[in-house]
Amino acid sequence: MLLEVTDLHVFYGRIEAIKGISFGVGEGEITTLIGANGAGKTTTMRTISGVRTVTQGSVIFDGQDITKMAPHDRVKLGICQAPEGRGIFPGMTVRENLDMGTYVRGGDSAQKAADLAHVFHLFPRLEERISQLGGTLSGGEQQMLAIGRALMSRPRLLLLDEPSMGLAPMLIAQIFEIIKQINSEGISVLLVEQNATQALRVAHRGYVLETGYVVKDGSGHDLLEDPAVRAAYLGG
Amino acid sequence: MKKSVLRAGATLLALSLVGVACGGGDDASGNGCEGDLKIAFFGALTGDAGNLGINIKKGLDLAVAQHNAENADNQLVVEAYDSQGDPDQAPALADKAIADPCVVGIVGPAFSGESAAVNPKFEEAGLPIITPSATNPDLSKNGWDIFHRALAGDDKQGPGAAAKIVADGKMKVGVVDDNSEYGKGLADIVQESLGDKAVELNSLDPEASDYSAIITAAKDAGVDAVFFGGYYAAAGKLAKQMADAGVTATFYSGDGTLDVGFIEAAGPAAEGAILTCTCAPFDTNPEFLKAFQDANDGENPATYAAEAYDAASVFIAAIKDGKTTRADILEFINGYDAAGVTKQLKWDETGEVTGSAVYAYEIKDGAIKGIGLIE
Amino acid sequence: MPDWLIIRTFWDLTVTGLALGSIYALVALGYTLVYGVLRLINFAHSEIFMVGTFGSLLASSQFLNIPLLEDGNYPYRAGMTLIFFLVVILIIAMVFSGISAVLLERVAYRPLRGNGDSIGAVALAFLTAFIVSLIFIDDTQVNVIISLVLTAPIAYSYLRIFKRGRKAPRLAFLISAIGASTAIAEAVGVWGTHGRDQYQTARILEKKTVFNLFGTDVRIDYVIVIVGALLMMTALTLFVNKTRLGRGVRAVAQDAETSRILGVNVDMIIIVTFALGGVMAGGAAMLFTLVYDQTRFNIGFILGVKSFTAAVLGGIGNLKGALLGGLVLGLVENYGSAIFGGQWKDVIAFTVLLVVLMFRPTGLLGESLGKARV
Amino acid sequence: MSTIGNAFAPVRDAFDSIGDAFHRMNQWQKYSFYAIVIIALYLAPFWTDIPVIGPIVDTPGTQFSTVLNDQVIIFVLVALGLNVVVGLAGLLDLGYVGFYAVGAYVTAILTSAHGNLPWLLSLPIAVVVSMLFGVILGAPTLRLRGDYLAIVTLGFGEIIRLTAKNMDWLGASRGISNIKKPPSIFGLKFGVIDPKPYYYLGLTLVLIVVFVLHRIEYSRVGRAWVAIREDEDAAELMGVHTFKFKLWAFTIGAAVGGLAGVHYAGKVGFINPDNFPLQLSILFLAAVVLGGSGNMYGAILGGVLVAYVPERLRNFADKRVFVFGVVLVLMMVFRPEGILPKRVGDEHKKRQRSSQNEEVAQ
Repeated sequence: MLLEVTDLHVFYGRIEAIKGISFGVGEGEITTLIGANGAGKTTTMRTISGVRTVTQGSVIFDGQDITKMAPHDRVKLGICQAPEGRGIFPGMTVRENLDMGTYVRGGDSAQKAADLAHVFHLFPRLEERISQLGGTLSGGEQQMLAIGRALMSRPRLLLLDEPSMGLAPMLIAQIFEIIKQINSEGISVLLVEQNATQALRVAHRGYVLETGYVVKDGSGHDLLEDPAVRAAYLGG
Repeated sequence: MKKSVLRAGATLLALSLVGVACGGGDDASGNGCEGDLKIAFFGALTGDAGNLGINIKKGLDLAVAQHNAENADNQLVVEAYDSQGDPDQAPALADKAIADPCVVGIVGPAFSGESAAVNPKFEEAGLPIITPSATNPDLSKNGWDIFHRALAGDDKQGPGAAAKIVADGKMKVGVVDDNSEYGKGLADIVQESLGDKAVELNSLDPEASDYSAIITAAKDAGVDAVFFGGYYAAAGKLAKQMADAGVTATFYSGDGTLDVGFIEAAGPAAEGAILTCTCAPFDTNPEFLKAFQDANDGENPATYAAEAYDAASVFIAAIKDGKTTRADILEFINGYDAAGVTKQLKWDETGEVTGSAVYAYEIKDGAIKGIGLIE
Repeated sequence: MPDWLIIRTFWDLTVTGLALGSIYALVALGYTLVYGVLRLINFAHSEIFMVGTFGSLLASSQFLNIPLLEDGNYPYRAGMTLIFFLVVILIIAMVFSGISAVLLERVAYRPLRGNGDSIGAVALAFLTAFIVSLIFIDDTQVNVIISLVLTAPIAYSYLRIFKRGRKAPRLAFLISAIGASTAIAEAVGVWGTHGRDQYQTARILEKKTVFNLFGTDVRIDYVIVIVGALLMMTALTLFVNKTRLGRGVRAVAQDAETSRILGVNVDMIIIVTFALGGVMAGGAAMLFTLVYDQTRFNIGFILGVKSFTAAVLGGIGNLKGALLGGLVLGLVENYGSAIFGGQWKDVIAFTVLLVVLMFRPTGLLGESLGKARV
Repeated sequence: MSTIGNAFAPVRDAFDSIGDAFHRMNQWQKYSFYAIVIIALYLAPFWTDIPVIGPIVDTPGTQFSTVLNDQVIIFVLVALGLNVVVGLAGLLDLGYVGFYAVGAYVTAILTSAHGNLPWLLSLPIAVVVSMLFGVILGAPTLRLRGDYLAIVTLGFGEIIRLTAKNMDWLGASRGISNIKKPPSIFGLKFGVIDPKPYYYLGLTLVLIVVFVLHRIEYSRVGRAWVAIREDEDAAELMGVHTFKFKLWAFTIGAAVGGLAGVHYAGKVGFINPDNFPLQLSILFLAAVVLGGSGNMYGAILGGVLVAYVPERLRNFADKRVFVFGVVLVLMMVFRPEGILPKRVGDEHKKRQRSSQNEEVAQ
């Protein structure tokens, strides 16, 4: 397992948002967490990024305990997130936003140029918009930018929080295509989605979250077929 | 828990009542003093204008120390009320002084602003005051019986300064003030006395750092002298910036500037500046000078120290004469007529000292030099 | 054309207004940087400036050993010596201001963010012990010794309290800032060698006229101030836009949460922000002493209020706005003084601010540190 | 990480439990408690005569009963008014001294400089004029958010002070003297020396203001203020006419500030522009936040502390302002909501505390 989360508890003040969940992301796999609003998906993501502190439990990445590690050190290890709501810097250009992906890594300009070319290859639209301010992009473009920015950090594990939120169906399909493509290049992906059908279709493994607990897990395919999951999350 | 809250309240109430019972409305103005009589200093010892207050207190301390050395059986105490020159803080201090029956006289209040705030209190309490430094002319116009000034007011100094400026042959005089009660009052009198020789340059903010707008106006008017009404720190900044801007006009100012702080702040630009004061030069009286130097490690008495010494001497004379109540001492002062170290000390009914003079000082070789009386 | 003072002396007023405005602008940058990143009025920034002026005072009097006067005249220097001295004074002033700004953040702000560390705990512990001992003994040396002894245990308990930390409401930051501002100024006023009096700084630059602008003599010190301020501001803008840390500052200003996710160390960026603001204030302080060669414990207050006004006038959080606001304010004050008289200077400044904000509620150039570009 | 707040939790809990005990009292007990406290307060000038307590409360160097009126009562009144603006409506006002000055100056003008009205008659006029100034300042500026409002109000306070300093009609830097005193009543003589009658009057004004503000706070207006403070946009969406209520907060705050000015002018009999410096606004704000912004009783406590502590500390005269500054920082570090934070329903309180735990970089 590349990422192993064991018995995770997270509090917001006195409210326990995550009540002891365990899951893992295999090397080179796409893993998805599905669940309704408030199930704790985003909190889980933020905990893995290190933005939220853990009350109890452990997070192991590539055999290393990162439970208490600062966020910027996790990015160094290769965990990078495209956050919920995309988190585009509105006052920076597309180029500058992408550069923020390399903030921790630094690295030489040749490497950066290669990464940039790779991102533009995945998202040709971004290249067209290169000197436009992030705040002026459309929702789909912002999502591409968020994923592109995360890729700039050369992640081993890419965290995607609701990449399909608020996008038109055409774009959603496109985004999931790209996720598959990214994964095929060897990057492990942890995907959090309300759009469970699509997510389970691309995922190797899936976990169902309900109000802070994991209630079910299995391969993406199995969960898609599971009648209870179908009833609850897949609209019949 | 609820009981304890109630009980706490009740205890407080009971204690207060006890307090009322044993407090008793004793009035302060009688001579219920047990212990040594006190002469109080009232003014700034700390804060922005602390220097002047310290000068005054040194004069007062010297007078009391001399008396105590000579009269072992009749010791006096100096009580200091540090108002920081702030009219907002002064009333609570004045009330404390009034409430202390041992305080029979006050050397102060040092500044005109705080005087306006607290003198009505001293008047009502019948507590005599002799100020060695508050020179605002309006102060003597309130009909306060307790009020005395150990030096002439700005209504004397202003015309004196103007006369000096005219005597020096200046034709066009820019008049600036620091917008304080003292500074503006003095500058207005100077401007009036100068008549059409005066060019009004308005006020500056003494706390500000840059006076270029005013200096530009002075340059534009082509003045050959500038009179500044205000205190030494701002005066120093103004004189220096004027010199830097190439204004060659002679710098004139009043007693608020008569401090080494002016020379420090203005540097070489202070050279040749003329300052006026109704206070006497420190070396007017050699005997006093020597005593002061002996008591203060050879230091010369600075502005108002001699006036404070005079003021204290009058109170001491009253006490030596057997007067111990505020009323008796006040009566004694009002009838007083004797020579002090700075001048003949005799007050008219408004509290202005008679036979006062205006002295001129010049900054020469980085020091203040008395250049004599202004006629 | 009417024969008004403002017209006769227009260029004179312009030059001096721009010089003062440049200093406002440099100090305003500190307000704007911190506001941009933390949405906090760093009320104590004025004292950072004040500390900088004392830094340049110490630099010239202690490190460079320059007397105030040599044979009754200013100790002018020339040529390379002059440049070397000016640079040394500038650097020392910047170091003083920069370090005090960073310390200020540790002591007065960081604990309120629920994030206090040992430096803040030690400083607060020392101050606690000091003021408590003041109640019983009024002898500074004894107080300091007592406080040093008590610092460790108090700091230890403070650190434990910090560990459970939570974020304070916004107003608490402002009051903490006000408290820090008061304490810093008063500390200098009480324990400085001259107390509350003015201090003179050595004048090593002879204030010669260098050129003539429409009949107005322009002095070298004004030129240095204006050019120096512009250079420093350009350097800052380049830093913010072109360097990695600078990008971090902009990123945190725009979206602190996402910045953290992307691996920006927000605490580090906040330190950088305070340090940058402090360094600019230190530069302003050096230029200030160059023109006025004096300082005082409360010199920061008025200048701080003006600089903050400048920052808001230009659009707080906006670097270009700070420059524009500073220069506009410097000019408006001077022109206004010429028209209405010097005593109305501050009234004019605040009225202009009011009017500008009524029509442009976020200042002349609007908010946002992120949008500030060269 | 532990989530139980800070080490002052015991202190806070103690305050809470006193509060809870108070809330459990029945009507009769409450009223007798009020009565005891109020009587004790009216007797405050005599506290210095109580054996053990006296030396503890007495202010060295200054007259305790003068401090009670000139400093404490004024600060309490002002803090009450400013609490409406800052604590209830959440509008950051750094120029509150302006309203205080307006109240004092109107009284000075009407009773001495340009009129001969009795003090009592000048009181309502001054309060109304202060409210007008509240509207004049508020109407154009209340559209500004947070920190912009702060600097504009700061400027307003300075404009008022400097205008008074520069206009001869307002006495310029000389100020205005011979301001009339309150009329003698119930055998209380409002003279020059004895501060006690002023204190009784001031305390009465404080009680009236507390009563009125209490009524307002629990009315529709008060609820609207809280809604604005918590989330202005949401309040607007809920149909709260935010501008109107903000203006009300400003105006009511101005009225109380003006009232404090009237009381001050009547007591000291002499005012000049230097009585109303910018620093005073900052101290006023410190009083409100120190005591507990949003809680009227917190504001009162803050006013008492900010006014009284520096007087009590006169022993180390020139260091007391330094000490005050350090104490402000320490208070904010360890008790950021003030000494008596606003009391909210328990559910709400929990939510609030937990949301304060959110670790966002502001």
